[in-house]
Amino acid sequence: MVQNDKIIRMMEAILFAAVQPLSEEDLSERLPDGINLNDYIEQLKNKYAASGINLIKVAGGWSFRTAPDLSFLLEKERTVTRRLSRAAIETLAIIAYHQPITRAEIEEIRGVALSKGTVDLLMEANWVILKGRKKAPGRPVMYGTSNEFLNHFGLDNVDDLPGIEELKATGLLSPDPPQNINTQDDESHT
Amino acid sequence: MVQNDKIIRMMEAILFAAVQPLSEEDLSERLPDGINLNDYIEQLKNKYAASGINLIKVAGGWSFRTAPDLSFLLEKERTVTRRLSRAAIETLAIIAYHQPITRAEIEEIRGVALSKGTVDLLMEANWVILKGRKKAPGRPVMYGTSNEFLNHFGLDNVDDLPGIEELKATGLLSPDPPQNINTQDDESHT
Amino acid sequence: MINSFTENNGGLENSISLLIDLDGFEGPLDVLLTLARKQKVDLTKLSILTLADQYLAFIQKIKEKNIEIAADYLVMAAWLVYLKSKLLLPKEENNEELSGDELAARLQWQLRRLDSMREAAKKIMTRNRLGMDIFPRGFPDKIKLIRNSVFNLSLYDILKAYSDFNSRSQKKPYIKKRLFSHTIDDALKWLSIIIGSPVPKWELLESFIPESIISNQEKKSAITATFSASLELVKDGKVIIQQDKEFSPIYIKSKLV
Repeated sequence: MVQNDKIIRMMEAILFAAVQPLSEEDLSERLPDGINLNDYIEQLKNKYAASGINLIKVAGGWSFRTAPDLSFLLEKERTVTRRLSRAAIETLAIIAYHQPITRAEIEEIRGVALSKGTVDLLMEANWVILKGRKKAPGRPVMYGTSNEFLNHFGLDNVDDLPGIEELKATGLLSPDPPQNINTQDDESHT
Repeated sequence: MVQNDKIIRMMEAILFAAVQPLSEEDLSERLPDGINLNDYIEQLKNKYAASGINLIKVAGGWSFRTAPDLSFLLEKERTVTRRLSRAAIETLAIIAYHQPITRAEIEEIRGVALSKGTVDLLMEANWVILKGRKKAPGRPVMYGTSNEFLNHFGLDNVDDLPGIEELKATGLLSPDPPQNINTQDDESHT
Repeated sequence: MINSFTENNGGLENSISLLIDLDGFEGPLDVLLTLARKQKVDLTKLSILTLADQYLAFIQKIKEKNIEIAADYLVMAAWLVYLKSKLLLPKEENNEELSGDELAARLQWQLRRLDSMREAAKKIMTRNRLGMDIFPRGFPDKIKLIRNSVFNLSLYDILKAYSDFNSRSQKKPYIKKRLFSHTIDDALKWLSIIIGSPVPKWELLESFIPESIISNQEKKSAITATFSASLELVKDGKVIIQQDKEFSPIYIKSKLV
């Protein structure tokens, strides 16, 4: 029990001091060997669950954050973020759900040419990063989301994006419509 | 009691997110009117007293700080790569080839006085160690290379260092520009 | 069919009244999706034919107002007219092209895909965001850095340093080597010995190289010069040269005129 409290104290100190989320490896490295880390993380999460600060998993790591319901108290700390255009928000979503994706593929989904600045803006915000080149003629660059994106939107990883499982299941994230595309409904009108 | 917990939660979030220690006025301003602030501060202090972070008064304000006994966790080792000066490299080479060697002998070979820091630096890097004292007037200390030196440069022992003749053969020692004579080719074609 | 057509036309006026011009639209697909949403049905049950009519009516309305329309909206209009004809005309047999139904299904899928991203974007933007809804620690403890020095040095650096140092301390004067040359003119002089020899006899080309030339490098150069010179002489009809096969010895003989 004494050992247990000691580990919890250490974790509190380490996690409070870190600015960025700490991965389980980062934590293990700084804690005594041979402990059951998951067990301690669970304990710590529970310890803070009801308080004004919570331990959450974000961008593949653990971090203390203020409880979401108390945001009204923190006007002073609020950072001013530039308002994103509808096109930029939509592009961000398309990149997040379809990554890695080329500019041409984004344009195809939106059915409209992407203005030059849109992706630049998302890259400037550090939410979108380059993810290599596509093995296709012209070897176009592909875009994806960064850890910063996960951190900002409180996601552990891209599989945590809202509704992504459902979208995958309905085939809406694949590049082409399913082969046996449903035509019944249209027939009723012809 | 419910009200009490709510205030504590609010204080936790405010103090956690604050970019600097908060004075009692700062806190009062952001908390509901008519509460006994000192009472809550006392409660919060006690709540965290045994944990890895403590509520303490610094610079006229309240702030969560790492428990003093855990400060060792906030040390981070960083490896920095440094370059050695030419004089240091040359000195290291002379020590390697002429060990055991005294400072005076190094100076004699190099023809210039050795600055105080040079040998210290090589000893700090664990490459140069003391190798006893010379049986000569003043019994000056002698330097040689360490096992660490051999390990770092992938040598079994100091005899593995290429000799002067070998250095000449590789062109490193020749004052003439290296000649790229390929004798084998000549023979096969003539 | 006709019934549904007029029925849809009834709803059409309503939707158009909501759309005054193209401002605020992100391309033709966006217009289509907006119109589709107004059908107030699940996109999977969307009537593409109705949608096509609505879009065409919308474009017509804009044209009447003399508002400039970007080309891609007109391209979409043309394509929808084509799609309509495909949907309304009887199916052609053995046609390689996609059928009207297939094209309509594709368009429907595209609209669903864009719609899904619209929804996703909304969901993302309403999440609790860092620095807006949830906050990290504002004033973290300073992390004390302990610097460990590692010296960037290779064995080569040491050897080079020692060599440089030795080179410097030996203070050997640098003597620039005279560049060897055995020019074609030199070679011609040597070869001239056999020219006009009354008794022509095969001689090894290499025998016309001065004996003073010993180093392989110099020999190689001299052979090249001598060979070039011999070709000159062949051209002038003064000598004959012969070689059995590649890399075999080259022989030279004076040619009797």
